[in-house]
Amino acid sequence: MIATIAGLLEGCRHVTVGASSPVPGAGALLARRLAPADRPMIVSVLGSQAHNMFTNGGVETFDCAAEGRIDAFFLSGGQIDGQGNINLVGTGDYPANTVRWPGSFGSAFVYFMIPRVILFREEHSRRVFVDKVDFISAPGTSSAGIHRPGGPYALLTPLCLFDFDKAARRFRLRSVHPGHSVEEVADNTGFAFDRPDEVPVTPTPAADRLALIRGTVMDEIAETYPRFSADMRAALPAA
Amino acid sequence: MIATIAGLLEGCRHVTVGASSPVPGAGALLARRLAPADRPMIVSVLGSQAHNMFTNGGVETFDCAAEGRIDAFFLSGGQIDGQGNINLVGTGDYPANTVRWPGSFGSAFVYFMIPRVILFREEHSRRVFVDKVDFISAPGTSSAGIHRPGGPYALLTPLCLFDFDKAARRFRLRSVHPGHSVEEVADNTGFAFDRPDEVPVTPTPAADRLALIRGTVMDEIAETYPRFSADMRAALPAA
Amino acid sequence: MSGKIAKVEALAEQVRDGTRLALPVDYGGVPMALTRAIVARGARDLDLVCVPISGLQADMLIAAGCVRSIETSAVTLGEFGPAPAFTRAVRDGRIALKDATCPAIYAGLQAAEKGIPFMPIRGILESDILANRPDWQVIDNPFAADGNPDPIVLIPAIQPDIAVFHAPLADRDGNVWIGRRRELMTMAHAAKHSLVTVERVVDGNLFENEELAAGVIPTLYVDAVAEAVHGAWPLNLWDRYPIDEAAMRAYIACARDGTADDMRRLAAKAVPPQPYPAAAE
Amino acid sequence: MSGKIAKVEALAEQVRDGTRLALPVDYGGVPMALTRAIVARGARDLDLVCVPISGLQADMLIAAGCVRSIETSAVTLGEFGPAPAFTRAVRDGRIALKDATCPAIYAGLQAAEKGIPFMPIRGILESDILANRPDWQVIDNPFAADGNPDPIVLIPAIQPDIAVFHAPLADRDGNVWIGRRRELMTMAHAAKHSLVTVERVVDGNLFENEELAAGVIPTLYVDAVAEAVHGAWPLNLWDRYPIDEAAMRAYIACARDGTADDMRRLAAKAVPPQPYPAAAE
Repeated sequence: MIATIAGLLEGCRHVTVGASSPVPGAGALLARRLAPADRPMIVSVLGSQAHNMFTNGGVETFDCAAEGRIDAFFLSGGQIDGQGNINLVGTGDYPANTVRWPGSFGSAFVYFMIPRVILFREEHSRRVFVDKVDFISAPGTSSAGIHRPGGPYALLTPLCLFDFDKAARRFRLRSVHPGHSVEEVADNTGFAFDRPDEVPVTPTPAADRLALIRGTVMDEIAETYPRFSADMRAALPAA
Repeated sequence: MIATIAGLLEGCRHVTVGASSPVPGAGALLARRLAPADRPMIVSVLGSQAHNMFTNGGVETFDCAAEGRIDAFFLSGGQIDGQGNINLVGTGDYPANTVRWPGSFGSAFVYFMIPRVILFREEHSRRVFVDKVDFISAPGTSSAGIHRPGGPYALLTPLCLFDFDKAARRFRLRSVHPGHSVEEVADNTGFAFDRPDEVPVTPTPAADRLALIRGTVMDEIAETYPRFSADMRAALPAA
Repeated sequence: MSGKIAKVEALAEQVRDGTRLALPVDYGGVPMALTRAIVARGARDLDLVCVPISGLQADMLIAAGCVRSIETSAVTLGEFGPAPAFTRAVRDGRIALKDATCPAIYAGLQAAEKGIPFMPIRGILESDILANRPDWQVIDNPFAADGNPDPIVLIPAIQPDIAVFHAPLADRDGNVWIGRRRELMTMAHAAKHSLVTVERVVDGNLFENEELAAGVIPTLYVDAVAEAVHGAWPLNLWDRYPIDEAAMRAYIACARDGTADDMRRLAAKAVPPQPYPAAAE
Repeated sequence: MSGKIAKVEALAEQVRDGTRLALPVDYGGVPMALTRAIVARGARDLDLVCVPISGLQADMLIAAGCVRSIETSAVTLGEFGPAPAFTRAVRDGRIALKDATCPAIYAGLQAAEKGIPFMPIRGILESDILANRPDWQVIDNPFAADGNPDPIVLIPAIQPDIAVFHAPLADRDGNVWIGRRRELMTMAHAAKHSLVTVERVVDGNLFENEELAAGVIPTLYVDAVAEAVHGAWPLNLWDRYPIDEAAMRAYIACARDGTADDMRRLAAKAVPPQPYPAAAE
């Protein structure tokens, strides 16, 4: 998963990650490690002090995005639907939601302004991937004439990787992770999506990248996501 | 003159002075010295490092004024007319002015937002005080319905002190400085103004204030306006 | 110079019922000691503005029944899970809710900071956030090329009555050092008054050191400062001291199962442990 | 890390003809060494944006014939009197002039910084500045109470191609320390590119010291940095070294009586004197 994220970030100059998203964070730190010397990548982890070079307060993240200086961002959603709409507020009828989540954070803005918004959810189920979200925190696409340089770019789950087709306003299955099948994806996804006739398997990282993840990247992650990297180290097969 | 300025600033909590206006600066520093302990006065000298507690860059002066946190400011003008309009741009027809001055600075904004804008000009002549200015950098008054918490409060010259009457949109002679006469003021002023039947003489500072000006205030001024305070010391009658 | 240095309780007294109160983000320096004093004082009908999200602070105020309404982009206890009192109050409809998105709250505060009635902002169009905010507006961009309306959202100015936050350092004149946490400065500029707790009040003037001065909120914006060692406890203060996980769990239990009185009691007696727990790892 | 450290001449090469160039206020850190290199390179048709006023820098560029237009709230040499080349060029109509007022220029830059097409601003109504700025607009405040139109001025975004300024310090990664001079940060955020000269480039990273970090413009906004000791000469750099009065008088004589070629020669050979003159008093 971390290697797949790094792949999605290729060519980015500046990637921003929320504080509480360790897997995307690890993917970004790996991508930075792999970035060519003449095109270095900056990774900003919001809320952290070490991995964050913003000096104008919380608003700078959004100004920076609006200036076109952020290439990729990660968003998730309590619900995500087939048009790329995301719901971070709750289910049932608003505002007295039956289930209330924290809130939309910066989604309604970054989803418009950042070119590669990568959606990432660790639960692949019909509960999460619904046909129509109950509340649109941030719309997947916008009507003609609306200023929108950015939007959903991909959706990564434990089962598979989707691309988002802006014109068609639909997701398109790019690959299924090793050990999982297209049927399994279809069974657990509540919205319709396109797929190629032959759906490839998500490539596993080459040995050198794997070593890199388990080595230097792991240390860097530990510094920002101590708990996460400890769990990962435990889960690694004994080297 | 410095004592008169201090008088005009009575009760202010925050006075802002441009870098290149030593007499107003001295007046403000004197007023701060005289401010009662329970109502301390802050004096910000723009462009100086010592007497300036702004930390958000040049824009903060204007934001601060717009928040209603600046009570008094000093403006001058190449031309000032009877309606309180000021011209800092030039004479003749704009933009190829026959005489071009530096420019309007922040006048078109502060003249609206700061309650006590004190106009100050060291040359009292018909060339400066005209009937109608050639270019309105900042209007003396505004039409009804225009948001305007501030405006001209007084006009101080080497000859006299005017108040500005917002309703009448005219200046009103408050007092004439010792050694000068109402006729002299009328002869050298190109715009009509109101006056009381008996025009008092501008009070000279009491001995204690005079001592204060020549003592501690002089040292403070020296730090901000070195050249000005040196000239003043030279001009003082041998103590 | 001025008598701006006061006790935490005195600051809490100034937060009268019905105050529109601006709160900082959890990792930004949250004045929990002052918040407990506000709860202990029994404040009511507070209108909270989270800059731009809140967590423990908003949840405790809600749990103790001090809150009438909340404007926020999110309320969460982060890795400790959802904010129990907030979630329950929203579902029961006990507090008025103004859902926003982070940059919209900054835009509203910056409008108040600049004395303008509104601030334009990109994005947000065709979202249900906008649909549920009758106080926001949409106009066509007057500078757009002909034939293209280019709609844009306008956020009205947000002027809190009082901004409260916690910072490492202040001097006796009331100048407060906030380093890179400029959202605290935006709050202080936008709000009518600011009440600040700090780890330490020092003599001398922070402006004497030009490097420090770059991260200072001048006393001009600060009404009162109170010294409160570990004043953010049980939350962390930047990377200076860590979050107290045990105290957070105790809080969650009380907020989820207890009553407003239970929360007031918890707030009244909660005091940072001595010695302060070292970093979790 | 990145190769952002370069020579002053290399920075000057990047200022191509027709560049919209943002200049800092005289006391804010003016890159005069870079300016002389731009003049020596023979740049033409520059559109200057003074943030919010300029002096020697704009006047020298105008005197050397590099300038097509200038947007400014004022151009003056302060206690050294009026700016000769500016005054003459305006009177002869040789450069296009966009007169503004300081907060309007900040508003335009902050609009570009925030990616919005315009920024509202109070004041300015019924002034001749507004009357001569067809690119500014006035609308009724959409949030005004009924019956009161409450007109307000809208300033379009100002996005300079390049911002140039001088600062005390930068590190090898391109992070630049500007302390309290936040207008330099606004310029750097608003402009597409920033070219910076500094007194000293240091090893290590400015973000390692949290106090310094509060006054740093991150390398994200900085395209290139060049070391130029006394790079602001003959102007002062804050209160670090004073203005060189003799050099200013020599400049004024040349700008007033000389030709563009004279100015180019003056610029080409002018070098800060060794040892640097002590403070005037």
